[in-house]
Amino acid sequence: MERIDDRPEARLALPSAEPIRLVDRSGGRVPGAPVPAPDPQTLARLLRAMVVGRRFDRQAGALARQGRLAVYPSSFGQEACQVGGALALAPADWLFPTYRDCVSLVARGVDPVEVLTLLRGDWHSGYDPERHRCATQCTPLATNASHAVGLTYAARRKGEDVAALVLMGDGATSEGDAHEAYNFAALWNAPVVFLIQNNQWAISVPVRKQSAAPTLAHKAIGYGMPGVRVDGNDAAAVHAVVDQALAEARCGHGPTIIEAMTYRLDPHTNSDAPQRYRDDDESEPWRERDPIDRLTALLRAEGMVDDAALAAMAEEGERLAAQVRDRLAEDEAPDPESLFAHVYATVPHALARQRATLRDELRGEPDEGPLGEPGAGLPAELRGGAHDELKEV
Amino acid sequence: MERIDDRPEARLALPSAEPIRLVDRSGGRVPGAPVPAPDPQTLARLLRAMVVGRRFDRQAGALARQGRLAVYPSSFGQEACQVGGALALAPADWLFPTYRDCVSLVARGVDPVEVLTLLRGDWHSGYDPERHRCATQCTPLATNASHAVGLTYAARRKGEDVAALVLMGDGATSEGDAHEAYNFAALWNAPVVFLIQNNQWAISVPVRKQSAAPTLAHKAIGYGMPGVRVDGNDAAAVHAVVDQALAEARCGHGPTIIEAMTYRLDPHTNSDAPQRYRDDDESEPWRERDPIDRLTALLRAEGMVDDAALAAMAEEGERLAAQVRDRLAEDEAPDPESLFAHVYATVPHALARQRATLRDELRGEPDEGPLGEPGAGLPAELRGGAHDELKEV
Amino acid sequence: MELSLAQALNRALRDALREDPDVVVYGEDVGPLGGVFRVTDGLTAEFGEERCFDAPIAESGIVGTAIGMAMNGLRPVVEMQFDAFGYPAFQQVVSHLAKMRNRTMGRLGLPVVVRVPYGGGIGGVEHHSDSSEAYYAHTPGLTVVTPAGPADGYSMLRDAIALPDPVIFLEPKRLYWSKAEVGAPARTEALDRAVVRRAGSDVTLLAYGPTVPTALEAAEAAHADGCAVEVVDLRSLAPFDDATVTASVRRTGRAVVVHEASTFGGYGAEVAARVTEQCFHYLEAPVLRVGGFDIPYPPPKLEHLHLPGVDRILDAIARLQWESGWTPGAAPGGPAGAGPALPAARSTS
Amino acid sequence: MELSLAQALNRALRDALREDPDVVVYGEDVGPLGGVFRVTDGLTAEFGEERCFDAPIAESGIVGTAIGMAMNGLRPVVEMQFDAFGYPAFQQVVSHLAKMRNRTMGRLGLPVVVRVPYGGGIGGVEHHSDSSEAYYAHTPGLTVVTPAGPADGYSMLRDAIALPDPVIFLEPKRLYWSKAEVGAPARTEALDRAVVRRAGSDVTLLAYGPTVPTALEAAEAAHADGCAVEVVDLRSLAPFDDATVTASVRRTGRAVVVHEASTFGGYGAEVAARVTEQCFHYLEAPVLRVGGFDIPYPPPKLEHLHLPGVDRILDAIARLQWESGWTPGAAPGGPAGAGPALPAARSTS
Ligand SMILES: Cc1ncc(C[n+]2csc(CCOP(=O)(O)OP(=O)(O)O)c2C)c(N)n1
Ligand SMILES: Cc1ncc(C[n+]2csc(CCOP(=O)(O)OP(=O)(O)O)c2C)c(N)n1
Ligand SMILES: [Mg+2]
Ligand SMILES: [Mg+2]
Repeated sequence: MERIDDRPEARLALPSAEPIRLVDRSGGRVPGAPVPAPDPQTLARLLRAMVVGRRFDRQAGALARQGRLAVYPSSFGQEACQVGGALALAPADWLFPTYRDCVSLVARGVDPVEVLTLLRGDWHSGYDPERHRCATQCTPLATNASHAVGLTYAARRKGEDVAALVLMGDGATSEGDAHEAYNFAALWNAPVVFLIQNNQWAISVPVRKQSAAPTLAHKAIGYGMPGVRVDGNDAAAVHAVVDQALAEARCGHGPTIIEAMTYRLDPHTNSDAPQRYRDDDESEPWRERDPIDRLTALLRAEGMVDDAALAAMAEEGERLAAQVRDRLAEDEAPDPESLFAHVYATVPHALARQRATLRDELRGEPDEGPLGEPGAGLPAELRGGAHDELKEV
Repeated sequence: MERIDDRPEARLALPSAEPIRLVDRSGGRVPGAPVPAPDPQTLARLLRAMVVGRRFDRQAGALARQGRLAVYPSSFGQEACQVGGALALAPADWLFPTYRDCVSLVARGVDPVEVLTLLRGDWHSGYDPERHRCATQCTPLATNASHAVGLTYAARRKGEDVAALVLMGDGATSEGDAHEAYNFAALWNAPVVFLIQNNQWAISVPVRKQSAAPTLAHKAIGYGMPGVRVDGNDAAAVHAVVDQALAEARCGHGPTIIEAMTYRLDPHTNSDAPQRYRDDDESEPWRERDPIDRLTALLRAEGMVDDAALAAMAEEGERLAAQVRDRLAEDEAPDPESLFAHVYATVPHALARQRATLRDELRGEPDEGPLGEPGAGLPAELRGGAHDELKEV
Repeated sequence: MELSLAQALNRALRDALREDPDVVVYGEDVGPLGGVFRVTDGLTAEFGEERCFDAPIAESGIVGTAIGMAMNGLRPVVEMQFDAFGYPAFQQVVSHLAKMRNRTMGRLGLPVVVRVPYGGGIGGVEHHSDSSEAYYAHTPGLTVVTPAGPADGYSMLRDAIALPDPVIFLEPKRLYWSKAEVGAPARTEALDRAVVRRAGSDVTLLAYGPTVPTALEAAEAAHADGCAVEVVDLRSLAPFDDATVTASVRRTGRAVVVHEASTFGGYGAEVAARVTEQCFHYLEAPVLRVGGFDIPYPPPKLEHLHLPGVDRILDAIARLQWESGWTPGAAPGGPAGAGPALPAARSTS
Repeated sequence: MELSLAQALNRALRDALREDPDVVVYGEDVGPLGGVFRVTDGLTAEFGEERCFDAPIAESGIVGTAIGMAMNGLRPVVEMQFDAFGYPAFQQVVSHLAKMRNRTMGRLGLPVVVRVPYGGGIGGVEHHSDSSEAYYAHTPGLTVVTPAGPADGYSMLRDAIALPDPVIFLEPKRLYWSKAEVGAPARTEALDRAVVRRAGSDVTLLAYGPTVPTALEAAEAAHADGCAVEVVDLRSLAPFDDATVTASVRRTGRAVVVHEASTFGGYGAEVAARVTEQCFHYLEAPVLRVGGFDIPYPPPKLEHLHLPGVDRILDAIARLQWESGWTPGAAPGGPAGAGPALPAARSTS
């Protein structure tokens, strides 16, 4: 794999510590930004997706507190990243989300109930990755980053115009897998954008304990790719920066690392205890930087949304939340036999035998061939007489 | 672990692609270098260690070709790195070498025959790491880098003034373990210097297939530590740069990544076939940059060595080579029982039993308790009747 | 005092930190948070950031730095947050931690303890319920132990920290909250011994970690049916305590190994194979294994189907070929003379 | 044609690359060098850098990118240069490669082949001779296979590449240079079958990969002593071919498993445990295991002491309690009626 390096040298300069911002905290436009602002329709779409996404997030949090989800890692406060990133993708592009990124999946159009399959404890993933061009939500930190590189490599081999957006946390950047993926991406000139949601915390550990670099965007330098810092509570800026990076990637200029400065307002998950490691004071300033308020202010000020439009968005959020509540109330237990169906493309004899054991147990029938039985795992052709023979000897 | 960050910001600038050089190819001093040149005695010591080191290396290569070593990875042409690095260490400091770094161990004063224990196939390592303050030669790439960070952490905890020099190859920088170690070092402000010997090749893979970064020294930026590039065939420069980085590290300014530009003149090991992947032409210019010739020229020109001194160095190399030849000729086989002696601090019953089996086999005696026997692994208190009982039932 | 397993482990760390200045505790979120299971609760507050601290999220680096610390006299105790998150450190564990003493001819021993919360039953989503003991137990140079209750939790962790060799210390997640009397600082049995938890003459259940309480429950249920079940808590997976186990199985003539991990190539295979080697002519039936299915660990709503429970253990006992020549056991603790009611009661064939 | 194992594997890759444009081959030094064992020799020259190329030295990234490629329709075949250097990829293998199909309810299968040169006997220094099969075989979702000669090398690698699931393809290093007739592109037995390499009625040797030739040698030596040894080449370690193995052991009544890896918790434990479960009442003696010692792989000068050789196998056969009730076998291929000369000859007790 030779790298086709036609990237302008300027893209490899030290990133600025000052994040790119398009909209200021009171909703005013920031002049002189290095990326063009999204058009009004896109801004409205961003707002809508944030409003709906937050409502979804609040609903999921409530369900977790009620014990109807096994666990829920909220992205409350990070909606600009979730939505700004997901909406910058073209339909053929792929999204690689983590456990934290339910809202980005909802924004990408995945059925919210299918998004919750993992966290509800029904199965490890609920949606069809190929249909939605969304990889499964990834828990082992930073491990999905190389998947994105491989996937886009395959796309290029097949002549498809596909880019990928990898979502990762600040903490995940410490993993060896992040390094290896960044390096592969740069070497293969892969059309992959790595969006680091620097929400300041990795569970209980602040980002200054993850890295001594001036910014996480500085990491890009070591791979020969551009690093950019963006205001992660400014949906317009996140969208614009991701959009530009995707465009660069698509035309052969290679990958980019984007560090989005944001904040995890909620606990790590509903079972976390943040009072043990951070003061409430710390979050206050971040509440004032609310991404929804900010974009609302801009769109209102510029006459791009009115009360009716805002009410419609809120309404859509309520509908979605109600739908999630209702559909989750129908608590169908997952099919026990699915445990064995997908381990391999075809079910090996030994697994079929274990499935039969479980089937018998569930029917309350005598346990004729359980795990560990003499004969367990025996292929069909031998199974007939095995048990009797053993008895008779 | 909070980081005590009193490092001057300037140290975190982009490294220059032009390597630091103190001595030019014809042995002239390079003016205006950012590090002071080593004093004359040190220069003479460097030359002596390179001359002796190369003789050792040539001898080891010959032994490998004769089949008297299992394998030998030569550092021919890399003597300036091997020696410049090792001699910059204080007695209490630790060296963390790889399989490639035999010459650095010899320069550090380890018995050359003990250095060859690994490659001779006698044992996995032959010298006492604590006595020599040299870790075992490390084969799994980049894995020893975090050991150095931990070791110096322990030293600081005990109030000891200890720094460490980690040797690694250009290829090793692609491993996740390199990333994690750099990051730990920077976060813990560890007194560790990472000396990357960029010898242009990782077995058959050129460095441009390992990294798309402008230089490997650029990697430092992503960890918030300084990165420096040095002429790896200029022993004076390597020594000076490592020495300075160690001094910075010692006074709390944290770790440094140094990329030394050099070249692997020999095959990867004696069993490699470089004609498959590189032209001989490529190495020619590097032969002209020979580190020994260059330093010799300087020292001669400045009257710091004369023919007699040079002859003495060559003589010392010959003596060492002869000693290595002679001592390796005494081919005592390693003690088979050592296989079991050091797996744990005390030998567990089951292993003692396996040792007894081997002992019996070697004595040519009937195999009374071999591996996998009924009763194998049985503790002494049960062993008495076990065998008979089994027979009689 | 009565403590939960998590509290007993916390107490062990606390006492070790107090008594030995060379002990350091670190890992992901083990500082102010006290670890996701609170095993390191309060340690940073009591001993300071120098003795108990948060590491960046880099498991290989965590084990690698611990190796370096141990090379230079410290006794690091590191935590892998969940067992599946120990895999990134696999190379450091297998190629260095396990081998350093051997490589250096005994010159550099590595007294490192790697704490690994393992197993399921806590409703965790994927990667939070693996049982990785077989990977570690197969690796020469590692000592692999697992307590099944608070008293052993305290004692075994203290012993593990004191050991001059690396220890993989497996903590059964679902027992973290189970409480029992802990006689700290007094110790229970030696780190390398298996312990008979319940005596019985008819069959031996071999269990460890999370399955010990389940095995004891099964024994109680079998007792009601007139079958005297002996339960051995293996405790030390590597090295294996052949003496205790072999003595038990030779006495009962029947054995079942119980663990959570997938059965195929699991630790139970080693137990079954070596018990059979050593007790062949005492065995009335093959040593059976009751383990997890050979599938990735299931999602929370299905995990109860995967985990070996009392019924599956009783079923296995029932299949131990009692028909031919069974005579009621008369061992101490076992009900004598009642006959094998259990198999008859549970089998319709 | 006669090919070495390395050449047969090379031929398999070549044919796969030719026939299926979705196959890609990459790894460390597999490009112009052709791999350190020359298994990929000439592939870059023939198929170009797009089909066979060098990766940076990052095993986790290699497996991770292969996962991504397979998610999008390619069939990557990646090489871990030596088995111990596969450990950095352990998390990608165990937590993703093995689980993706299951996680996605069958929607995303990963047809990735991870080639792992394994085992010792080549005079390699530390980390170059590990046998890591037990780690992989215990991981549900992986198919783990190993050829013991060139014909199977070709056939099994072709089948592995064609399989819709991830395969850990273990290549016995010390057999790379062994030659035999290869009928490529014709295939040998199916990928998931064990094969009886030599018929015999007295005892079954269960071997795989590097120990198959050793087992056959031992069988030949035993034959001279009048003992008819059946040799089964397991080939597929996961899934396990119970049918073939059980049939053999039920016939012979005695079995020995032979592998290079450390015995404790090794793959042989699974074989012994399941064969015992399925053949208990046919067994005259416990299934014995002849494996490596429970030590880190030795340095070159001592490895011959560690590797299971003919004598150690014969010794194990001799311990299979022939005294009580042994009758000469009369199975096809076995010498009939000669009686157990072997045990007597080898045992002084
Ligand atoms: C390899 C690995 N190690 C540890 C964990 C446990 N863990 C889950 S989330 C988390 C913190 C991640 O922080 P960050 O990357 O900043 O993402 P955030 O949760 O803030 O979105 C940790 C340590 C894991 N999932 N994977
Ligand atoms: C983890 C790991 N992967 C692969 C290898 C196999 N290997 C040994 S040396 C080598 C090349 C290393 O190149 P570099 O780091 O540049 O060092 P050099 O040999 O040039 O000194 C490789 C791939 C290894 N030793 N360790
Ligand atoms: Mg975070
Ligand atoms: Mg190199």
